[in-house]
Amino acid sequence: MLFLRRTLPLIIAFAVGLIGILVFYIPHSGAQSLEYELTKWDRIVAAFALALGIYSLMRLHWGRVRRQQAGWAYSFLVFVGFTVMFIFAIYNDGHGPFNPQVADSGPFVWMFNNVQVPADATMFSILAFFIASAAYRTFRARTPEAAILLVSAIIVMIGRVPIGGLISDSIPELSQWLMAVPNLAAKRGILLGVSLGIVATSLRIIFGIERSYLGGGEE
Amino acid sequence: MRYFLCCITLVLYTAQVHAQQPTGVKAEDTPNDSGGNITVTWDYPKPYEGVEQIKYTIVVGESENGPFHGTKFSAANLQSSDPGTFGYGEETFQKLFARVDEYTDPTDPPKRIAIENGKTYYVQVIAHLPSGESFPSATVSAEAYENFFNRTKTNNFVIGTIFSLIILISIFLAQKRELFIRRIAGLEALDEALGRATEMGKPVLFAHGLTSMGTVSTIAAVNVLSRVANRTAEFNTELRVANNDPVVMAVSQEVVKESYLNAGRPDAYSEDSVFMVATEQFSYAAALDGMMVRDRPATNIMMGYFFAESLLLAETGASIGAIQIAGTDSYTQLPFFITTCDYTLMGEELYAASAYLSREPKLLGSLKGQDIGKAALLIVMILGTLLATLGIQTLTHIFTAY
Amino acid sequence: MSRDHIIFIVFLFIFATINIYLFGSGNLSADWTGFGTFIAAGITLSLYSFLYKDNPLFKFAENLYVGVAAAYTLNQIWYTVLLADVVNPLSELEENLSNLWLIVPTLLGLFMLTQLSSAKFSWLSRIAFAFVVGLGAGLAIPRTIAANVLAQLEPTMQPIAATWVGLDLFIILVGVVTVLVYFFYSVEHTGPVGVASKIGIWFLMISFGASFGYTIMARLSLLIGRVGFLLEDWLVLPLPLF
Amino acid sequence: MKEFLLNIDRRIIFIFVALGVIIPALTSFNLPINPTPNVQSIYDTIEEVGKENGTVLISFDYGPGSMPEVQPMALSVLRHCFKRNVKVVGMCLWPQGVGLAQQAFDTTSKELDAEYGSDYVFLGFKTGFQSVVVSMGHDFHGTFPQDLPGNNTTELPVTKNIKGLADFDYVLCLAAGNTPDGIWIPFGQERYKFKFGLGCTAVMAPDQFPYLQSGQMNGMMGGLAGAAEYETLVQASGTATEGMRPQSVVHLIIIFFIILGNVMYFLYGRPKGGTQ
Repeated sequence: MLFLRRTLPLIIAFAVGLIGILVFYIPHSGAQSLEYELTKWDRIVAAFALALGIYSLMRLHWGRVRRQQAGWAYSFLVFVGFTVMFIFAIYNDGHGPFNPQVADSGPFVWMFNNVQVPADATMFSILAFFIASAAYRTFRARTPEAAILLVSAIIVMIGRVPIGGLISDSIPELSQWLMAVPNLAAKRGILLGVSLGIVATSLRIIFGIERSYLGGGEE
Repeated sequence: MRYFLCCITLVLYTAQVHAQQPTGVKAEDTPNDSGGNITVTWDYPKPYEGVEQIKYTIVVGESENGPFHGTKFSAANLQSSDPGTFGYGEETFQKLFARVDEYTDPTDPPKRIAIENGKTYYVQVIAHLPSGESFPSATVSAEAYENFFNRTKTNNFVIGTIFSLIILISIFLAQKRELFIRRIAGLEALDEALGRATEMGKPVLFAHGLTSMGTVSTIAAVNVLSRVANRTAEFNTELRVANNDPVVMAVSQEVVKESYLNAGRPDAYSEDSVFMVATEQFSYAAALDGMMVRDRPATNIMMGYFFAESLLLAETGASIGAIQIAGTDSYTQLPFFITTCDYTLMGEELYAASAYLSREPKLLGSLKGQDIGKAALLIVMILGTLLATLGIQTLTHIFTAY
Repeated sequence: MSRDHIIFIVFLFIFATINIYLFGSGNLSADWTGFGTFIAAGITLSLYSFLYKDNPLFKFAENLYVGVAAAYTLNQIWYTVLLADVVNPLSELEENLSNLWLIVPTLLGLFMLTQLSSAKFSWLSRIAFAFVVGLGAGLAIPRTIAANVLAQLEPTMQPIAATWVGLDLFIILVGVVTVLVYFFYSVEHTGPVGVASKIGIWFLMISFGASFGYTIMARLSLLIGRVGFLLEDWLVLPLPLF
Repeated sequence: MKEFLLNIDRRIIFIFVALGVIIPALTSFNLPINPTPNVQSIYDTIEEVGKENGTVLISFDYGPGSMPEVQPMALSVLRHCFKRNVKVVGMCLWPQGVGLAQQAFDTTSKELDAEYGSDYVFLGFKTGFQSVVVSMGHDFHGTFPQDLPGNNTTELPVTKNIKGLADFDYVLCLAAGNTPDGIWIPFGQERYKFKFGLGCTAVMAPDQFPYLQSGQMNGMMGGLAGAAEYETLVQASGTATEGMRPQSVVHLIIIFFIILGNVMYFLYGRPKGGTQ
């Protein structure tokens, strides 16, 4: 049982991981078909993973409703939204769940356009206001480094909108240079570091050194 | 005399034919692929006026004597345009190549027939002059087959293997002995901030990022939390830990409890000090903001992966005059922390702090291995640029993705 | 009745009045389209009420949205992935027996769902996670080296000349190198290393400044988009007025 | 005065921002928009593809949360493609992209009489990020056997001759997340070397410069400003161009606040609490 619970997952991760690496270097059609087949499987498993995410979100809110925790009514609202949308999804503008999706009409599309779109689009736009308030109250040049940051931000903010070009031609040019030279250099440095980190983490997963993705501690 | 002239014309004509006929024609399997493809190479003609106007076609037949059938390929290129296959030699500027993967059988309607593996094909290159004359080359033969190694990826393979070995060996070494990691300024700032909360007799607030327990950022945040809890237990300062994920909350409770136990003050730990705030992003930020304004913590610590709520948290924290220490690997949110916090652990520094604090061999070894990788990249880049400036591109070519 | 209650009631009253006018004057058509605009405007304004303070109206819209968005994603998973790639091919087995292979990823996927079940079966999910995470890790290694290391090194190692372009290349080299030095943990940041890492911080700060400016720009653009919706689609103002 | 300035309610600042957006949106004053080279090169590539009657793949990897920034890009690019008879294949790596892509296709195809199937095809969403791109490289019809309305991709005129990613003349990613640098470049462009362009939110834009210089990406539209530049190039002023007026004004307001805030910080020192 311990083999199934612990060793088998590690063997699977090692095997598919190694295959994933090797097929990159092997142009032989056998290796390429293997890569295609594995990614095809992965796409299907990924669908279940996404569904699992939704299930666990719903379970979390269900728990709050059941235990009537503070603010459970809001969790109930999540269910209301989910259920209504879910029914429309099954209805599929009259075609039912076993026909291709109708993506250009029907109550499902209406809900998307008039509930999901305004809510999602508005959410992050709220930050515009908080940024203004933070600009006044908290974006401080506490250190020389923060001062460089703010100056660079101001140049870029003026240079990227038409008004910068009206003030002086050199502002958009300077802003473009900042983006394409010092910014590029720093981003590339970060990218190289992060890439080495990704390779290291991936290796730890393949060799079974990193197991946190399996959850449930070390057993 | 007439005979003589005639001879000269003939000689000239043959010379002309030779000059126009594609020379040095070779056909072979296209390397680094799964077969079904033949690469044909031939010499770029000796330069003369109008040389660019020569058009080439390639014909393929299944027997040496034909019939030959037309093929479709995109324009013949100089070999130097594909250094991954042909390298960087001088000769790559004097050779043309084209790749053929099918030919057209002139049945009605015409049928396209793919090149098969393991079958011998006979190939001619035909040069078409602007005048309308055509000159076929000698016939050559080739066979396509499947390759087992993509040679253009050799550098990738070697670098990947070496770097993997370095990482694995470093992790192995880290289990045997202590590896040196420089002190991390952010951790000293952290101690200072905790000290200030003690002086003021006010609570310390620790806010987790939004990602779940499996992510590197959250693991790192929990490692930092354990250090914070150790200190607050020692200093007898109130610690509050805000969560938005039930699993992270459970783990945080364990960690804080253990730290208080280790400090010999299990009585000071209360389960309620590690609590769930809200699950949704903005609700979490709003509720935490409210809490900050009410409780006025002296020190705010924000660790983990943050999204847009970073600004709401850090702004409120700064407005109540708290000392703020942040750490995140979310580069888009870093600027907001840098301008609103007193100290920020930037990107990888968060992982480094986590490795430094936890002393876990897999983290320390990995960090060390990556350091070696970075050092190697540094040296390569400096040396490569130096050599390139002196006109030697070898190192640049070795480190090119083909 | 507190001040907040009064504000809330006044807000609702104004919102209702405007909509009665809009529907009455025919600016909003009395059909699903007009009703949709009315709902969308209501949700938008509810969320903006957060600017006054965190309140039930905001939470109402936020939580409703979370539920709707979850069902939307589920819908996409079903129609274009599970139905098209699993259910339909498996129901056409007579025509194409090779589709039987699809049972393997389907089982793996179902295993994944055991994660939240009782402890008795939840270990099955580990097999699925091992597959997904292992494959992802394997595919990532060579491609990261190719696209994010090698492809980034080559343009950095270019000949430096005494021209503007050459100077830029030199600055890029200095930036990349010093930033890497900053994220280097095996040596104390003192002496020349300290100087290099200090220069690295400057580069980082310029780039963070650029990101900062662009992020502010992005948030403002979103606001402009929403204000455009409220003015043009909901209030039906003929823009520009002046 | 000092006390007032230090303790100003944040809601007063909010009003400034709201006015800074609303007033310029109501008025009309023209601001010159000059396309940057990064945007121009996307335009030029689509022109070239149009000359060869080629096919473009557009991946709609964004959701309503970044719609005001990215949707105008989608609209202008589609208009450009349909005008130049460039065939378009649309797909999504993000589920929320489906509804927005559908909207964009509906609007532009009606405007320019583009016909479904022979001018454009929409494939919908697939799960799996990198695995979708890797399998599209090997076998396009196997990865997307059907389009969103359920037609076979082997039969639709636009897609029937596409065997893999290499057959697209241009791949354009419209993104609000890490799909270009995290998925399309390492898992697609790295191998098939197709021309790759990006339209993204302003948040992401600064991170893309290393890929622009290395040539892994041949062009980029960043944020609303990038979208406005594209609208200028296709000579169809839309929400992005209109948005440049308020955008310019609010930028000035924010910069003013940053400078004022810092001046006060250096005059009076850090706040000792009390503001909210």
